[in-house]
Amino acid sequence: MSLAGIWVILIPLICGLAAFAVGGRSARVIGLIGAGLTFLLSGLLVLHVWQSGVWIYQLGGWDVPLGISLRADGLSAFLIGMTGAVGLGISLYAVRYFEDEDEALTPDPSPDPSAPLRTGAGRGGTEVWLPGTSYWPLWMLLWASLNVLFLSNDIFNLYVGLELLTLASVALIILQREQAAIVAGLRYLLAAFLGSMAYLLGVALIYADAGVLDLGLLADAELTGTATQVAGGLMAVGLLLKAALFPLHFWLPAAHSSAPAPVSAALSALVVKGAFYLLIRLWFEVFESAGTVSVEQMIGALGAVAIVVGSFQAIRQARLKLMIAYSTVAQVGYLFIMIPLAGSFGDPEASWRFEAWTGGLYHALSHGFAKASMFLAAGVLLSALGHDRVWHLAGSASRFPVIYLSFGIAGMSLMGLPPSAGFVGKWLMLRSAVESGQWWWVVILLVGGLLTAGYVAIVLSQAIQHDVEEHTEPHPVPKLMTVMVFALAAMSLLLGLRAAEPLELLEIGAPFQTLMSMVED
Amino acid sequence: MENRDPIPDSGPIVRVLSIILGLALFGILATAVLELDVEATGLTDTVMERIGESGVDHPPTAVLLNFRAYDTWLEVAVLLLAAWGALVLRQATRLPEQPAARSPGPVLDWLVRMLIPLAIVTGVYLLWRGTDAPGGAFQAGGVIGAALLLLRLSGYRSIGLFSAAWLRGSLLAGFAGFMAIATLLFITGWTFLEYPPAWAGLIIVIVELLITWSVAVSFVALFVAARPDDSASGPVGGER
Amino acid sequence: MSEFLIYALVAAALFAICLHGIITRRHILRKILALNMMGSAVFLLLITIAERNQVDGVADPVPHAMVLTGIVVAVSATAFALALARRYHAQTGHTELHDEDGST
Amino acid sequence: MDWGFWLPQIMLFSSLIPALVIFLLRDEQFWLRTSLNLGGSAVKLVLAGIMAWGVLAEGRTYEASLPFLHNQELVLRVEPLSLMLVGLSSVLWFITTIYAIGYLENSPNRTRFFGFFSLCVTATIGIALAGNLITFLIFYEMLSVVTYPLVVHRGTPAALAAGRTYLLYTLGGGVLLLLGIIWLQVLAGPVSFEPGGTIDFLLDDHRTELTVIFGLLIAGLGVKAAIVPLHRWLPEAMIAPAPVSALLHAVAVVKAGAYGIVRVVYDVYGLELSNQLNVLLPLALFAGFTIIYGSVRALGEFDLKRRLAYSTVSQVSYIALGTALLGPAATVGATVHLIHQGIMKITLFFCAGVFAEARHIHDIREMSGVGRSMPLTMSAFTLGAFGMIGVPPLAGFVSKWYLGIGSLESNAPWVIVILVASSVMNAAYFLPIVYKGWFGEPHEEIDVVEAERFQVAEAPWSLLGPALATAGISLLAGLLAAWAYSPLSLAEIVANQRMISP
Repeated sequence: MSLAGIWVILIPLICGLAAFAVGGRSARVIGLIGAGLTFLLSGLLVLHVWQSGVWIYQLGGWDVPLGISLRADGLSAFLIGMTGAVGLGISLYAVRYFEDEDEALTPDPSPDPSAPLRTGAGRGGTEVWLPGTSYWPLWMLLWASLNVLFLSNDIFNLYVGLELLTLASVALIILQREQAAIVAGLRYLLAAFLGSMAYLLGVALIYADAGVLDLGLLADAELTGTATQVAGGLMAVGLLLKAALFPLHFWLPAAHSSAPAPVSAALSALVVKGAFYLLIRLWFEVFESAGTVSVEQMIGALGAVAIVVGSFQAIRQARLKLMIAYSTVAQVGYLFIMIPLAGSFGDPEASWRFEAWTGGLYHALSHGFAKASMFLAAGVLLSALGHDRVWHLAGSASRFPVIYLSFGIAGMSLMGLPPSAGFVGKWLMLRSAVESGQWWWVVILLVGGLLTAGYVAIVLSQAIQHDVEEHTEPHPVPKLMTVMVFALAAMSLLLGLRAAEPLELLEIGAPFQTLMSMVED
Repeated sequence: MENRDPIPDSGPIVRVLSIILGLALFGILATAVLELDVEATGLTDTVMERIGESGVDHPPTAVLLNFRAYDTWLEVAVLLLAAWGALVLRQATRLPEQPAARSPGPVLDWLVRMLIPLAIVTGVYLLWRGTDAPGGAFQAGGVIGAALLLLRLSGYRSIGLFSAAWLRGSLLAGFAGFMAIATLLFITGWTFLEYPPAWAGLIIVIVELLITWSVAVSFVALFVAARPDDSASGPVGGER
Repeated sequence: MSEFLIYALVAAALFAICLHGIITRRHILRKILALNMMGSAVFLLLITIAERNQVDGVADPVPHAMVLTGIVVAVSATAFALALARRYHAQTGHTELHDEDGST
Repeated sequence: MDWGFWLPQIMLFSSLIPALVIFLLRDEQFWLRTSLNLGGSAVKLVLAGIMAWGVLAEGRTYEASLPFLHNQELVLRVEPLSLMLVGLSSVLWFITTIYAIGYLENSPNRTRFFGFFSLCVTATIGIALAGNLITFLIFYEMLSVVTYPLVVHRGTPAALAAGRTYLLYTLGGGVLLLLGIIWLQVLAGPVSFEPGGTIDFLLDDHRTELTVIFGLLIAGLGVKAAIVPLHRWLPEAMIAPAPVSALLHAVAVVKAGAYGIVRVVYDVYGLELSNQLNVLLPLALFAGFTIIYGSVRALGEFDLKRRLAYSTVSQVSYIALGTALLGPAATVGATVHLIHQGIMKITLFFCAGVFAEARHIHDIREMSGVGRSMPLTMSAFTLGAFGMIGVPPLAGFVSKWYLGIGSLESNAPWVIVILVASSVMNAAYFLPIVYKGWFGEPHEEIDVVEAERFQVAEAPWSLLGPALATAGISLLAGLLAAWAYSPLSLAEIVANQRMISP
């Protein structure tokens, strides 16, 4: 079990490569096996960290600073667990989603029944890549790269992990080769490339200053010089670009909305969290001593603007997937409110810092499940109705009750209404804001919830509206897809009913260890 | 890509703002750089102390393929992903052959015949030298990839000969081979990405060979895959 | 001024110039080139650091390895971006990024 | 098995599980859905009875704490006050379910309706059982969310507009409540409901904060309790189907608000602290104003359900008013009105639904002579209306009596004026309906033969039965007020608990 941390990277890679190598229909089977195994291994890793505390592994047997170490603390385990669960849900959904898709794209049945058409192989020597076939290997690699990111403890290795994540994401966005997706993918790639370069320059400066790359050693070094501050700024900007914090979010809506539904779900629910994770890890472990309150407040202010602008944009959108994508812009804003709250405002020893930190991460967790469910729900509607225009959804609630129920539950979680995981996150962040006397964040957190209610209610009320037009019969949607939409939404709800254990997990190896004893009430 | 419909670059305001931003960035970076120590040793000593255990003599190679092999392994995955992403752009799984419109002509033909063997020899040499001097898999892969491209561009058959399985296999070889070795050792009780000291040199050579081949093919695949002229199939999948 | 600082400042300047290029140039190819050059700026800085860190004539191999890895990563991303750009150009005839709303 | 721990949870699950299963059913699966509904509500009723027996006769406590956050627990606790709301909603859920089954037969989206309906009951029970502020908040917000689909159930533009208003008000109120609770908890740590309150120790250092927090809490709760000026959603929400108006807007939602006010005043702040902060007079004034305002508006409405809605606005504030007076008798009056108002108002809404269904009567001017053809329905309506006016020996009289005594005890004679004025206006807007219904000339309908107009043609029993049942209960609640298990006795226990405590 102590080696789950290695396997959680290896298994999706092995399965991804196998799926790539065999191609065709078996890719799906291999991908599904990979998803199941990775999910189990993620669970094992969480369990291991839960039971034995922080897990550290020296790759190749070379000690730091010579080698690279992997490290799983509560935060890593928390996010790997989330990725595992959301990833499994998305995978099960994708099985049927791409099955449909591939069926539609497979050329007419060959007169020769023995020709292995469904393997995507050959008529007249031209084999065809079906989106479903390419999906599995790329998705497995994306999953693996997330785990790489969450486990790596070396700032240069993290750069490689980030690039892996970006390239896998872009390749998945363009899966269907549509023009909109290609533009979106290209813009995403360029933005992420720029972010990587800024990050890499930061890495170079840090290495020049400290002479090590290991996060743990850097944290111990307590760097404070100008070079560290500049490096921190560069890395932060680079990661903010990848995490799409306003105003660096320009690439996100198109990229997240033009991808196939399972990909959109993974991008919004998981990939954005990768950059966010890295940022808070660096911020609170390495740049803690170099950071300043004003910078933290500024990042929080950007988050606040993101909440307002993103929500208003979401309300304005005519297409459901774009609305959900803008909602991600807004929700990312929430995540970054955590930085000033958990930052060094006021008393650096105060208990509210830990509350804000856990609150922000719980919000990330709830958003992971809720947003995945929303995008998958949009995917179901899109496949069934052939469009996702919000103003033409009238009456569809009675035809897709479970989809809209899930959408509503997920929306509740995004709004931070109890009982949902979003509520737990919001509660903790609000508490922290009130406790530290940062009332401006209280206002934005509360207003943000109401704005979220705005766009969720638009969709639901449209759907519930009495159907006046005649509609063509919707294209049937496989049940498994609906079930997964619901399962993910339900998870975002259930995690709000009992948050004690996940929150305790976050305490393991947290950067606020000294504060642990102080959280009394 | 010709600029068919030239759009002027950003207007004066953006330019001025951008220059100010650039200057500010330079100023900030310069401050940071000026504050750096002019004398330091970084990890040089640490590496040199242990290089004897790495199986190679050239320090960067030791770092790349042993001490920080994890980076290198993942970097091969990045290359694989890029090539793969480019392949996703095409509907057909095989890469097209260069349209045999032009005949190479006697000079080009002679040059290609001379250069290809030379390139291959150079590639192998670079790979070999990598263990104790600058060089290694990527340089070698680059040269061999260039040779393949040269073949292709001068009208010979090259990567288009590969069947879909061969193509995929070649792209995968470096990453998968590296992974297979590491995984096998890992299962048999070694630390992940640790080589048995006696075998370290051999393993590194094998891994480098595989990576060389993958790099060469990936470069050519990336070059060929996005050919606009066979994209007639256009977007698929309806309104998404 | 030491050799180290000269190179490092050149790297800083190059990085800043590339940022300017990315912001002001609309042509995708130029943007990609600027990004690639940006990578070169970082690699230059890393090489400079490696030189600075030398002990007994041996340069610091870790930045060297980082550069080698970084080059491959940058090449991969560049090549992929070029492939996308070619496809985009073939589909639309545009050489700069367009959205429905016309922003670039 | 530790029943004290499990019973409160089973109480929740007895409506939660049917709700979840119902969502999986198809509209056509009538029998399965109906048996789930009735089974769930029967179980709940029995459990409520068991717990009432346990608490009142054997002095047991039922309490379940479940870990929630770091050291914040979810607490479900059964004690006399919670028993009141539990009993009310269990009984009325059972009756309303029967009514709703009859009412919604053959209408579309029944699955959705009954699913959310059961969820609403779950939320209400959760509110009743909540043993601390955070648990209360969770169920309170849950109630806001799950009632929305019921308000917009018909999917017409008017319903959607009402739904928007509803969401705006309830979510806005939720935000205030959330802020108040968080602020209070930051000062005091986790706050649980204890008679007499637990936060006295903050008085010296945090007087202003406590006052502001009180305002936030009451404003948040006041939205659901429809205290003017936060009442506007309630008449709008009358667009919902009759069972929803009946159970949710006469009972669940507004009671959640009123109950919350009782909890905050008695069990969070406590008598002492509330008095010292001088926060109760404003609350009493708001409540008093609401009583008058609601009655005046009711007089001006001719749509039956809207008139009833404004009547609700007015009547629910009796609870807030009694609470704000703080005397023993006023407390009894306030808490007993929690139950009495619910029973009486649901009767009226049932009847309104029956008139709408059977005769398509929505406007009170069309009710002329309806008593002749529907004597039973009209009788039920009359009982409800008389109760509302406060005619002895009906339930409403008991509440008003205690409130009146309470106002004398608390030296607030102006309250008597309000009570009298309100009763006069109650009479003014109910009596004409009753009079017209019984003695008015039936409407001229050309195609109806003279003889037929006087023929008795009641609605089906599934609609009529519930109306009669609740009318009967409201009569019994008044007649048997002295019985040891009557709402009044319960209210006296509740008041004693809160008065004796230091």
